Amino acid sequence: MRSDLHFLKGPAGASACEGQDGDCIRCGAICVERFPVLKRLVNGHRLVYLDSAATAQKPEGVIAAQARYYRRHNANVHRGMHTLASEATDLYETCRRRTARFLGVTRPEQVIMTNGATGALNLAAFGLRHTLNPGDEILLTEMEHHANLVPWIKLARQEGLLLRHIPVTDDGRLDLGALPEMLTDRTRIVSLTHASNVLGTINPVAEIAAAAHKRGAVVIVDAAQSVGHMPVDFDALGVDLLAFSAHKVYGPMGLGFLVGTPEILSRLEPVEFGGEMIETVTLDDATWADVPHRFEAGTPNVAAAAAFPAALDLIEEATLERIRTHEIQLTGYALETLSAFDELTIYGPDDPSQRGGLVSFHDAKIHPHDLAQLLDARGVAVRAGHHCAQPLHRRLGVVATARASFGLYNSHDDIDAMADAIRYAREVFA
Amino acid sequence: MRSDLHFLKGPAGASACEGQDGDCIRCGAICVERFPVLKRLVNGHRLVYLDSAATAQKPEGVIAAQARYYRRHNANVHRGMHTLASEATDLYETCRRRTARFLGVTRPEQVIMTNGATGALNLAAFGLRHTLNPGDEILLTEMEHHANLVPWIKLARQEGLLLRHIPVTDDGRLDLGALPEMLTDRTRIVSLTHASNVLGTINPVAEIAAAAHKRGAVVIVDAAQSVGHMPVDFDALGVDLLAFSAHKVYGPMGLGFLVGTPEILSRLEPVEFGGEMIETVTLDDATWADVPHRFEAGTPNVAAAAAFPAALDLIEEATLERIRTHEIQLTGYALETLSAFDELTIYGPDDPSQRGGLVSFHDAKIHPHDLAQLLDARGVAVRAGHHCAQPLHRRLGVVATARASFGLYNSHDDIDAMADAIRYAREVFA
Amino acid sequence: MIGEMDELYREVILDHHRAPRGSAVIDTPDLEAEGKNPSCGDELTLKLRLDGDCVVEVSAVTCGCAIATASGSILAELVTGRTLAEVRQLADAFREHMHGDGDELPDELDPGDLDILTSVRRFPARIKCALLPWMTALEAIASHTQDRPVGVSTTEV
Amino acid sequence: MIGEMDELYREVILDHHRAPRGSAVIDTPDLEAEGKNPSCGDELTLKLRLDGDCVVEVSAVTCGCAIATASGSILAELVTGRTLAEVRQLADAFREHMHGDGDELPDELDPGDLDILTSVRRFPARIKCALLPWMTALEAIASHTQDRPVGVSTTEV
Ligand SMILES: Cc1ncc(COP(=O)(O)O)c(C=O)c1O
Ligand SMILES: Cc1ncc(COP(=O)(O)O)c(C=O)c1O
Repeated sequence: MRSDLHFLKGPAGASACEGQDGDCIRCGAICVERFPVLKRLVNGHRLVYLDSAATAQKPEGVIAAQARYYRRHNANVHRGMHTLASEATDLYETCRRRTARFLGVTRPEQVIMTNGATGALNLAAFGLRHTLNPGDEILLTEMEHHANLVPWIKLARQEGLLLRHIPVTDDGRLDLGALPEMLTDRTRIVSLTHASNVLGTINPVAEIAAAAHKRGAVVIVDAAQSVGHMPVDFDALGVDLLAFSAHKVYGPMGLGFLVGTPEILSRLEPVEFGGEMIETVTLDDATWADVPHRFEAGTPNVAAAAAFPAALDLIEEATLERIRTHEIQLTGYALETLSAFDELTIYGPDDPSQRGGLVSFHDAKIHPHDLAQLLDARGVAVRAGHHCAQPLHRRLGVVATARASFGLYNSHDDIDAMADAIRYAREVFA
Repeated sequence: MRSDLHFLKGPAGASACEGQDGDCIRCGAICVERFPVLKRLVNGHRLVYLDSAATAQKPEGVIAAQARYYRRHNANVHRGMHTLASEATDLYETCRRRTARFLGVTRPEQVIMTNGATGALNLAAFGLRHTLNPGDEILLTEMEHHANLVPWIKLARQEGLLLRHIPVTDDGRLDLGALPEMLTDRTRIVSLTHASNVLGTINPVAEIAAAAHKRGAVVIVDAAQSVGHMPVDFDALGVDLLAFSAHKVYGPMGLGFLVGTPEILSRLEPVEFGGEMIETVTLDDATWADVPHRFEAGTPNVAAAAAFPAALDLIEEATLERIRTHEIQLTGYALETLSAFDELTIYGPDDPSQRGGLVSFHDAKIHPHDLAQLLDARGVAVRAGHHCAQPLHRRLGVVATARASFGLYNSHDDIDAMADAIRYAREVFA
Repeated sequence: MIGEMDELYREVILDHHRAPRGSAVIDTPDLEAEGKNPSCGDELTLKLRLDGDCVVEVSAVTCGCAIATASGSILAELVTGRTLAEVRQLADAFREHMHGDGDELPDELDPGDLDILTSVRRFPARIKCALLPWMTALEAIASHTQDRPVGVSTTEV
Repeated sequence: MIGEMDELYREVILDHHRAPRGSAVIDTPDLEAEGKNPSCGDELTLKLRLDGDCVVEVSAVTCGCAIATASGSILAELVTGRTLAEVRQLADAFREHMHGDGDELPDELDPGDLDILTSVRRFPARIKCALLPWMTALEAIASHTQDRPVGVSTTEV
């Protein structure tokens, strides 16, 4: 019996748990019932949400925490000397502490709150501008999301830097054989994704970081697709900076994080300027507040910060180990299910244990946009397009792919529903 | 009988309305009952929230809209081809349209969504970087918030620009006599606040914009303290760019706006890079999507955008005219009440009709921080500090002030409560 | 709403996608333009033969999704026999329609199957697919009347 | 929580704010430092006279809020008679305490009125006010022991 059926079918806390120990998320009392949106009908069908890599659905705890913040505590933070402001500040800083703990980060001050992974990666790139000189090299990969490509393209133009890219092999991995040659004395920064949002590939970040550090390069990891889906330990990865978004981790929108070592954060320059991030301002001069506040100009999204810990609660209740096992199972089942279709190309490594919880594919007969649309007619939500990774798609030789991506609420049933819908779409196009 | 007592005391939609026509907000059925946080007790007292200039409280409609978004529609926007994504996109773009209409802006594309006023002002400043040359002058004022000072200080350092500041007169107005001399052939940008967050002063933006345009300068207005409190018509102001935050307009946190003329927006360069803002990306090059999308990199705060129209609904129900009348009355009453205290300095113009809804003051005997703390002991929330306007405070000759600021839910009773609390604080310090 | 998209697909796809109109081979077009939708990768080559101001033959070859292909096929069907001014009018009306909220295109434009594409509006990402051939036509006409070289048009409108 | 802050004010203010200790005039201090809290504008001049390693006289003149003034006054009271090492130990413990969540300072430090300032923790913006004199003392001691020039310390810790 497949592990996930239990928690899919029963309401939260239902009596018997038939799963084997440790691989059934319902054992941890996590249940699709906790995600209100999953009760929706779409075009008359049960919503089968397979787009968590774009944004994850939110458990009721997160939704309620955000509402409770506005109903009880709403205020601006830090400078306030009234009760609401002190409560808001406390909630805001609690989010920082919880996130630090979640990632095994020693000091909460190492966690900068931004408006998203994109904001975090832009801060990383442009905040290191003053450390770069013309001719310096930035090493990226061919499988990056635009958020980890375009800031560097812009910076390279402005500062005369050279961009290099670790190539992607035909089976969707980084070609690490090329690494020694690509890491040079001029490599100042290595920035790469932890898990590809198209191929699923999990990259050996710790290994690459160690090699890069030997060359004296700063290492940045885009963890938008890994945090919340697998254990991520900042210190163990050994990188200098790590970026991700709360909304992909079952948390609220409008909140992201840049985590850094104390050393790199002391060298990073702010890129947004205004209130809260200063120490002293005159008409012509300003000095910065301490890390991390100097990177958090203006009124932050306190409501989102007040809600995010509820997402971490859920994950810690399910445990990252079980979530990871679950996603590997789903990915394996998806790979198996999709392989049964003829004229359908699947991208990325074969081994599900080397992938994050998503599968991209291309139907030779149906354009991905049409496929996504017809799947939606059956209630199945997948994404189609270049998934903000145009260069990778060019490398794959297609303009667009369809992508099914998983969260802890997905089940084998969902993948069966997708397969049915693909069969239906093929009928329409037959 | 004072106009506001009605809507303060009765529940929403209560029977008799005793206010005169047009000056009673309850006539428009707006009621403190709609703001859940206002039912709170703080230190055993009714919460008297006088810190709306820092952030406004949220009506139940906004809180519920955001929760409903997460419970029903949550998805990433634009690229999605499934039902949830199309609904999310629709909600997101509806926010843009509603905001455009609210400000009398002709085309929704003129409205850029950011994470706040600070983000919007940074985009304005750094997005115009390429139009500036060493020696160019930027004209600001002495009463700016750090959000409209520090980006320019940074930019001036980087590009060799000269910052000039319209001085503030002793009665807290801009010294417009100095304007002809300060606006020179080298003035490229004039950026100023619509309403001061410390003095309350409403600046003659249209007049200054006209003079600046004669010199060929670009005009930016920081409308963080005016939008939602008084009628603001983008075209009538005649500025090129206008910035504000949703959270100060009874809306959610993590959302702001930069509104611009089509002409200036076509010249503005993006300052944040990633997904959604591009047209084509190769490993070494990228082209931008159309305005306004090119300024909205990464996953936007769709939940906040889905909720903000509920705040505009409330304002439109109350009408900006009535809100403005109400705030003038409150400000007048606050000025009158505070004037009765000896050794207490009040800042800004005497005439409440020339001020936004806030009053800053300084008690000669009690440090503002102590005062705010003791007021809080009585449930009265005011802010104390430099209110992110250190240069202005230097000009006023004090390090910090206390500030009471008003929203449509405040009443004369609230000001009486503040006066009582000040008397109490003076007793403690006696 | 239920089933609206399958309806669309069943109606439009089966007809236009499988047998697109406008597959004439035109070696010496009077008007020619390429359209491209960078975010989707849809591409279209449009060629028109004119008699005076009147379109007499159309070739619209689409490489992309079924919506773009069908829209190109509908275009080929609809513009044959119209003057360039009429084509422009129809294209403008269709663009307005796709960005607006009206139910149907005005009858007097004789919009044929075009109304069927209205249901695409629910999916903003696909509006561009439906508009691609029409924006390309507008581009071709503009460069013809102004005698400027034909560029690559995109549907970022 | 109710009334906690008024209690604090009634206890600490009435005593220390109205009659701050440490108002001795010290013309030739052995140790001297200025503290500044840029965001609040609180300022403090701290002067110590030593006998060997032991503090024998303190002048702590605060220009700022009552919390900073009271904290300076408590400092003047508490450090007189302690060695520099003891002062540093107390200041470090107080900083930890204000950023932590313990209820009281360890008895063996003999913290006197210092525990009273604990309730300030609820208001992060005011923690700096309470810490200002102590951070300034640490700065003064550090520059004394390392023989480096005394800078202006800030409470941004
Ligand atoms: C790998 C990767 N990096 C970065 C991002 C950007 O995240 P956001 O859009 O939340 O800023 C995403 C998500 O779109 C992603 O998948
Ligand atoms: C006049 C003024 N400008 C700008 C801002 C910055 O707004 P935000 O902190 O929401 O970015 C504020 C509010 O703090 C303000 O009062």
